[in-house]
Amino acid sequence: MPSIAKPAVLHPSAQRNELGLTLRDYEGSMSTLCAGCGHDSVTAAIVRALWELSVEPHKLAKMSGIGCSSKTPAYFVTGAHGFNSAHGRMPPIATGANAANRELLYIGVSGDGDSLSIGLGHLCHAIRRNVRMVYIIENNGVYGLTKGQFSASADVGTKSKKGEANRMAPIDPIQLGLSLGATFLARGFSGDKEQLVPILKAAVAHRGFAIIDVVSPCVTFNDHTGSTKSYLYTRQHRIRATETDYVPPATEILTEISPRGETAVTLHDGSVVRFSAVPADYNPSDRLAVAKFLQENAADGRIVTGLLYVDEATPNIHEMNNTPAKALTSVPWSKLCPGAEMLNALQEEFR
Amino acid sequence: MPSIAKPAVLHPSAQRNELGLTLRDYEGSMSTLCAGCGHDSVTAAIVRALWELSVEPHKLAKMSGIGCSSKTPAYFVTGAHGFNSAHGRMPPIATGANAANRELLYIGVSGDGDSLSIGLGHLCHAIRRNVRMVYIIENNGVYGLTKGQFSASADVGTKSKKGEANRMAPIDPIQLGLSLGATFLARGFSGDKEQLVPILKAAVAHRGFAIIDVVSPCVTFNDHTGSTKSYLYTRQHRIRATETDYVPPATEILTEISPRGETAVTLHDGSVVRFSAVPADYNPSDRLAVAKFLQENAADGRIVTGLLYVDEATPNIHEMNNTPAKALTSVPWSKLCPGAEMLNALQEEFR
Amino acid sequence: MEYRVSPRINDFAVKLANVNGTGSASANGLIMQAIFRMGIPVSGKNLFPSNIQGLPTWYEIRVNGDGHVSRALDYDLMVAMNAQTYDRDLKEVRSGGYVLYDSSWPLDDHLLREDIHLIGVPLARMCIESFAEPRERTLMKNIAYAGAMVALLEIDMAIVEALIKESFSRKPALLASNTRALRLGYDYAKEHFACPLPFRLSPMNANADKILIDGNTAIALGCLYAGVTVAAWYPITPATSVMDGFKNLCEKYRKDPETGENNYIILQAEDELAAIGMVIGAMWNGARAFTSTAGPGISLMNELLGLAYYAEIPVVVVDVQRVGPSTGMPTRTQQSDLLECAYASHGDTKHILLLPGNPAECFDFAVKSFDLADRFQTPVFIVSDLDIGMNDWVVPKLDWDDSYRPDRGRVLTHDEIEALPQFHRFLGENGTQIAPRTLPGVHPKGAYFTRGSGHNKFGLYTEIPDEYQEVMDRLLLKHRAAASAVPPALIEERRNAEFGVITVGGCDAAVREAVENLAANGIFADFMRIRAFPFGREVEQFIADHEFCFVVEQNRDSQLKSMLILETAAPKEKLQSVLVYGGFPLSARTVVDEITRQLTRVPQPVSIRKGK
Amino acid sequence: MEYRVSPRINDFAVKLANVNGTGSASANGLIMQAIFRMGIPVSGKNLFPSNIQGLPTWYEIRVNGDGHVSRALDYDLMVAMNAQTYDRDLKEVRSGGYVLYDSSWPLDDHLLREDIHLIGVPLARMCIESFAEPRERTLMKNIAYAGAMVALLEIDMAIVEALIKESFSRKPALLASNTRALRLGYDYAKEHFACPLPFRLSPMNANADKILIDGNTAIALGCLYAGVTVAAWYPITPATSVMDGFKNLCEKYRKDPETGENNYIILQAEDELAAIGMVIGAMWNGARAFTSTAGPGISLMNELLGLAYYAEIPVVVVDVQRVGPSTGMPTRTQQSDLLECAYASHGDTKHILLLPGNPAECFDFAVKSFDLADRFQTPVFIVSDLDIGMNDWVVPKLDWDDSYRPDRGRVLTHDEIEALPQFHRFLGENGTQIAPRTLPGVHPKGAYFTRGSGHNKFGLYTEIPDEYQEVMDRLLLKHRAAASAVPPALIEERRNAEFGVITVGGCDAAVREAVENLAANGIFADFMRIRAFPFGREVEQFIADHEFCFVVEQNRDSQLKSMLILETAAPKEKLQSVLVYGGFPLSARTVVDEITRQLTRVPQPVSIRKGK
Ligand SMILES: Cc1ncc(C[n+]2csc(CCOP(=O)(O)OP(=O)(O)O)c2C)c(N)n1
Ligand SMILES: Cc1ncc(C[n+]2csc(CCOP(=O)(O)OP(=O)(O)O)c2C)c(N)n1
Ligand code: SF4
Ligand code: SF4
Ligand SMILES: [Mg+2]
Ligand SMILES: [Mg+2]
Repeated sequence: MPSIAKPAVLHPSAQRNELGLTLRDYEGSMSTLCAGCGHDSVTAAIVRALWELSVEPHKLAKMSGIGCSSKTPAYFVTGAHGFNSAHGRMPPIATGANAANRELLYIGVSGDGDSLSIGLGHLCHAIRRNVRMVYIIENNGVYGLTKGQFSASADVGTKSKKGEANRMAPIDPIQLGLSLGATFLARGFSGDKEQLVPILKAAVAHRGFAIIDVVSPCVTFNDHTGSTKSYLYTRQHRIRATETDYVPPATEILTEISPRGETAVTLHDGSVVRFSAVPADYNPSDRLAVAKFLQENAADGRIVTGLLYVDEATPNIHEMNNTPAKALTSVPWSKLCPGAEMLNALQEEFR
Repeated sequence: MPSIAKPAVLHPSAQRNELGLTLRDYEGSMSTLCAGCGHDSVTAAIVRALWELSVEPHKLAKMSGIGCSSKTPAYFVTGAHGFNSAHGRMPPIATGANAANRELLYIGVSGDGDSLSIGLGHLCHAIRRNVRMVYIIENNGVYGLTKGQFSASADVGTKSKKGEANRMAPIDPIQLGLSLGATFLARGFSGDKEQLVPILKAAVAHRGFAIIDVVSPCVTFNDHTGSTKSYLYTRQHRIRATETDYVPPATEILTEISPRGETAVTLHDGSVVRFSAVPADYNPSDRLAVAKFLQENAADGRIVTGLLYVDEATPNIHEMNNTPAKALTSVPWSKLCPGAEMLNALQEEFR
Repeated sequence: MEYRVSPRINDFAVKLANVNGTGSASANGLIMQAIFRMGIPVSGKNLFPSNIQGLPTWYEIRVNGDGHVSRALDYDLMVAMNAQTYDRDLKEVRSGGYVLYDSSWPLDDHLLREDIHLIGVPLARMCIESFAEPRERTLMKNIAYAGAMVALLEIDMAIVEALIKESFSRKPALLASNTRALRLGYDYAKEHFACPLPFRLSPMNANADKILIDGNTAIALGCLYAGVTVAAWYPITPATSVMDGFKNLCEKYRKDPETGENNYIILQAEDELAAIGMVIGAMWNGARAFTSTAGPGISLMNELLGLAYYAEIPVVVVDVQRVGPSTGMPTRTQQSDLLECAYASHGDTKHILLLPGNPAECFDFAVKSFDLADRFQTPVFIVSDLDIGMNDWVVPKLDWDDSYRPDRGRVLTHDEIEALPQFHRFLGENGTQIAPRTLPGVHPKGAYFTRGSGHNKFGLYTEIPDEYQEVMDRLLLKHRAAASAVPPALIEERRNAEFGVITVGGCDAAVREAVENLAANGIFADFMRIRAFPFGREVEQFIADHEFCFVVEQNRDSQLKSMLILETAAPKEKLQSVLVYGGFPLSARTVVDEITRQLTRVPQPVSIRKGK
Repeated sequence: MEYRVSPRINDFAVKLANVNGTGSASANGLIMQAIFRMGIPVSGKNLFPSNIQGLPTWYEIRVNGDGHVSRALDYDLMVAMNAQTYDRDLKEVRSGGYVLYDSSWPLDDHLLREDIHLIGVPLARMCIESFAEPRERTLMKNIAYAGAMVALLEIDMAIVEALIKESFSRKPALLASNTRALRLGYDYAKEHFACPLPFRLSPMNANADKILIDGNTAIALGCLYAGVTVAAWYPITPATSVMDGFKNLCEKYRKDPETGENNYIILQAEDELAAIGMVIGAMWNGARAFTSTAGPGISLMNELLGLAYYAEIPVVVVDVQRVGPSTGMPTRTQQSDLLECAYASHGDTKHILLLPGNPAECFDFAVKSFDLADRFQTPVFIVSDLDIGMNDWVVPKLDWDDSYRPDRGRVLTHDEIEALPQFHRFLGENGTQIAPRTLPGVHPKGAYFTRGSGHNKFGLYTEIPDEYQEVMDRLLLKHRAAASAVPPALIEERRNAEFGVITVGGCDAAVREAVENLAANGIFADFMRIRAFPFGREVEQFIADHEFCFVVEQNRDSQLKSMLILETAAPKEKLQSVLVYGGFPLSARTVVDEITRQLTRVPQPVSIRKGK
């Protein structure tokens, strides 16, 4: 999490978004990750997506645990609030934050160690609560920051730098999410920003917990031959199962939906996710079919990427708890404290 | 965990097993659970299965966490070692115990609170390690011992005693297990000992981590109308998807396998699990098909019981770690300590 | 040895021995509440097992006109409803005392004692005759013995009937059967025994401005009034009823009357690590939030408590202490998490503790805890115990000042941030050790990066020794500054006091009574109950003013004494321990005995242990 | 102020400023090792960031013929390889000192200091000319500056070349390029500068029976020799290399030569809660098992440590302390987990701590920890720190007595159980506080039920006060009994000592040196290093024998002093703190300064803090 001031050179493309901000306004301090680390590319995609969505920087809360991946919130949107918490504990902290103030946008960035080992229980329960947030797992199959141990997402047979093979079954956050009733599941590849940006945008618009598992190679500890999370291996084995396009609410009517028989899912705020180039009769709302598709591909050694599953019907944490549309932090004192008279009255019960 | 001495009345059926022991020898101290609690029926099934298998009592290690369910190891096989540990932490403790001494039989009894909330991460990782043990979840949809809060297995819409409805998606240990590569998955019902006993026996024979999710109603806090984990609801909605029959190794050759085109799975010790009355082309070794079957039934509100999935190919914790066939605790000192000469020699590296 | 001379009116103790899960709790509570309504000082202690149904459970009622109601050690009347424990129970009856038992079955000869009186009431038989349903027959036995007690002790029947009516106002069938059962017992007693017994009740007016409340409910009420909107927890005895209480209150008082929406959210977390995480997240965002737990939960929260301490995030944790270590005895009381809470987490940490001694303070301290957490931007523990938390205590009616507004501490407003050239998170302000904070979303210039890793006063990551130490040193000064903001110790001095007696939490009533009893025997001591950590000057002064002090606490390792030694200038030789940690609420007699015993020797710092 | 008069031979300090992830570590280690092989007392301290690549990192080498090698605070030679930190680095050069820098680019004028000498070596340029691969060019710069140092300091070239040969014996290409790079730097220095510098090395014979080893490796070795078969861990700095080391050793020495099977199992757990759980399970079953972690891990293990304490299960936990609280500074050193470890978990608990002061003790104490854990059936912590754990120290060669057999404590054999009428788990034996245990599977009569809930001495569940207290009291006595079994404090007395200096862990070298320097200035003090908790009689005696003592430790809250106050009879007024907790290894000068400063005032218990 060291942060080093960035030289104040203006970004070449000083194009401005709706808020009049440039891409540069969505950047953070200079990355201290290894040159070539996949995580930096994910950062770039996040910067781009938030800029395109014209998110107000200070209305953004960047949450993370501990790890190289969890350092990345320092590297985007300096003007946002950040919380680099403790290893594996980001889901509950984000849940509490969201419970208190639903009016912020929450983006969590975690690693496969952070989310699938020490934080696994929390992740599963955040899924069940359908906490409205974007939850990115920068998945490199190893613990980067502690120097290259296998993580729980390491595939059977993948080799460590020293040549040791992993033998335990990997945890695939997408398959796990499907089994737990997750409402938004996507997989990206840090090497493919084009695919990732619209997924990020759709995730921001999603009404609940949006998991984006991004294969994000660790150049220092897991980018060698024999690794199934290397750049090369990922490029060779991945398939872009779905292509998506995020259509913001305002433009909705103007945009022609499914010109070529594409699937489209309308999000709760009226924005639309258009799926194109999907496999024949792929239905991103059919949990069973998606599971089957994933497992078949996994069995064949293919890494499926794309926005894979969307369920906009399940209520989110606030809907389940019947809270007001505004932040609980904005409820006025008069509604919070029942006052002296009431205290007096209610004590009749205690006599 | 209070234990009360049992009156020393002889069990009516004093039939003896291979070790010359009666069923009574497999019982424990008198249960202190509520009269009618499902957990006591599970206890009875365990007693029966272990007796039938002629397990040597003191070669059995009974492991548990904390909860009403976790008290039950006190109620079977007094002559076995028991470890009633801490809430949610039984999987790692059992893993360590098993690592040290693979020659004991490990039976873990846990609750849905213990396993699916506080201990969820551990459970998932014990699955990945394929620790050889029987892992029973006495699933009642509530926290019994702390008086009736919803657990993570509570179904959407199920009602608490006070009438409150649960809104979060349930965790189904079987579906979860399938997504994590679990190697033995079964569901039972405490009200059906006949189905449970052979499943328990097969689980004991399984080479890895055998999960048995047993719907085990809590008569005190979750047996009312509106609950989907009541005796009545379970009786009305469950289907015995598979019937199994456990055939011990010795009898293998004598037994005619699949007389009516039944499926059979041979376990690593030569024993056989015969599946009968299964749905057409149900294949208990086909992860995908089983997942599909479960999800379809769940969608239709059916509770599928039976031995559902078996994978005898995946290596267990010891096989993955290339340990000897005997307990690590039995490795002689001469093999453990490299000795003074070696210490002298190896210190050349430190010069 | 006897410390009180018993007048026969309003001065006796009753113990009720039951089987748990059989519905005795409501009958016992009924008696207790009726005595309370008669205006008589009373206490009720529930000694229950960690089990749902079928094991022995006891309820103890002590009545004392002078207000001395700490736990008694022997009993004037034993209501022996559990054949399994007759043996133990009958031993605890004082010589000359009475036993009320179910005479549907004969008593074993070996149980008979020459020096006690038996009152046999055929409860089971009467209930079988009067009620049809098996469950009803069991339940009504309890009300029937309550009826007998009404007659034997001269409890005001009108009050008892009114209470039953209140309970079953909407269930006429139950009302009828309860009333019938009550009469069954009452009539039988009247008919067969000389009523009342030689000890009995007589109405007083001691409870006019009092209520009967348990500490957990009072904490819940405090949280409601303090403006909590987010609560996160994981069920655990004996803290569960804090959140149950909070939920009930929210359902009544926090549903928006206009919209029907909930102006609160209660999250049942997956474990205690998550619960504290949720509170951290919520309070980071500016909500008032809390979690309630017991010892095992505190252990699990250790890591995140260090995060909150170091990242300066307000947090409120309610710890209702039970008997440790490990699972220990979850339904028994101790004060044995003091050290764990005060120094929770690895590295150098010190936390603020509030230590209520009764349910009234539970309410006040709950409100106070949020003000302190917000003001000092740090975790604040309300360290209660099972005796306070789960037993009903008679306390003064709770008060509320409508002019109260939360002290949110230095939270910069939009305009304040706007006016700043630049915001730096960890700069102490105006010579105080408190660094103003901003809340997410309020103002673009207020954004900063919260982290548990090394940071300097500007909030930037650092690994530079001086920068790191600078922040840590401010945290220490901040903690010290809290000493004058926390509730001061409660001190009661008396003429000619020769030494001091210091205590904490649920020991309050017993130690106070003990000090009075000692005085009655000509041994004069001053009394101090510690109510918070860090300790205020008055704590130091009290110890300085006395040649030596006893420290009475319910744990093995002298945890309060240890903190006094470490965190005041007091020479440790001046403090002597009285330790009672078997798990039952403290009784005055134990304290008197121990102090007397230690006084007969040269005062020296020896720890004395006692089994009850 | 200057505490040492510098002879120019074998008495100087070098600091190397690098960028991490660029391969400097091996070059720096090479220099250090070469000096060691020259028979000269030397230390190397790695000050690295919590980062993988690109941030500043430093390595400090101190050479001192008298064996005083605690961290220096200013340097005779600065090898300034990181332009980003030139500023800071050049400030740390002592007046008259030297700076070796990469003169491929000119130095900024503002960096120049009148009082220091510049040695520009065009490292980058030379490497670009000599090597083709970009990665090789970067790596070889390091070896090139090492070459220059060989010339400047008169390091024995033959030794350096031998070391390179050993490293690359199986990689001839690398051997060639390393040798080439070494020569590049060497030749350039020889050609352009007066070699050697006014301070330089000269072979000695101080290291004949010494080795160069870090504490983590030594602990791993101890675990191997103690017969560990099960290890469980979760990666965390600075403890990771304990398990890496253990794994390497197991691969070499624990693969069964006949079967090829592993006579060990190492479990990378999902978190620290699981890691300690696995150790508990394994040791319950009779294996020797351990886990290694740092502060955050200890926090997470709190609950299960209480279980092990109360259920009396042996456990060994290695805590390599880093800077807390929270994530803190993971790559910096402190002793700030002492209280957390000693009293880990809720309820009343006390644990055994072993506190090594150097890698040799790490080895011994690792072995000892298992004997103690097994004997006392309780958690034992090896509380090391980053300075000891991750830096190479020169220590006496490790010794092994082949007659050593594990002390498994009172574990009943099959025949012993057979001979018993009945086995009861928690009965203290023969007047000791130790209750014999059985292992699962050994004998039918040995079966019992292990639980963290209330139990009596027979191992049965209980909620009865006396029964509960009886077991808890035995646990306390058992803990006290360990005082005479743990390693005693190390005491060094000198004539005319006026006071004592007490310290712990990695402070050892600096405090020892400080005490000698003080003596050289006519201030005489006795030295005691605490090596374990519970404290032995000698600790108490040492304090009693001195009018007052300084307690030197690396934490803010005087954790060791607090334990001494609580756990000995020593009056607290006698102990004065010297606290240094910025995260760098301690230097003797800081200690001398602080003690001198405090001595000039009336001795009183004031805590003094220092930033470096
Ligand atoms: C409680 C705790 N245990 C261990 C660590 C050490 N630790 C820091 S990061 C990390 C793993 C990071 O892996 P991952 O989440 O995959 O992130 P990556 O570095 O690979 O991006 C670990 C184990 C810690 N910080 N806290
Ligand atoms: C760390 C910790 N937190 C909370 C508890 C309290 N507790 C005891 S049992 C239990 C839940 C038990 O539920 P489950 O596992 O479903 O068992 P059941 O009683 O329903 O059989 C809880 C929360 C505890 N013992 N330890
Ligand atoms: S170690 Fe791996 S994950 Fe960490 S910054 Fe370097 S490349 Fe990225
Ligand atoms: S409370 Fe429920 S789970 Fe517990 S013993 Fe009673 S019926 Fe069984
Ligand atoms: Mg990773
Ligand atoms: Mg349950």
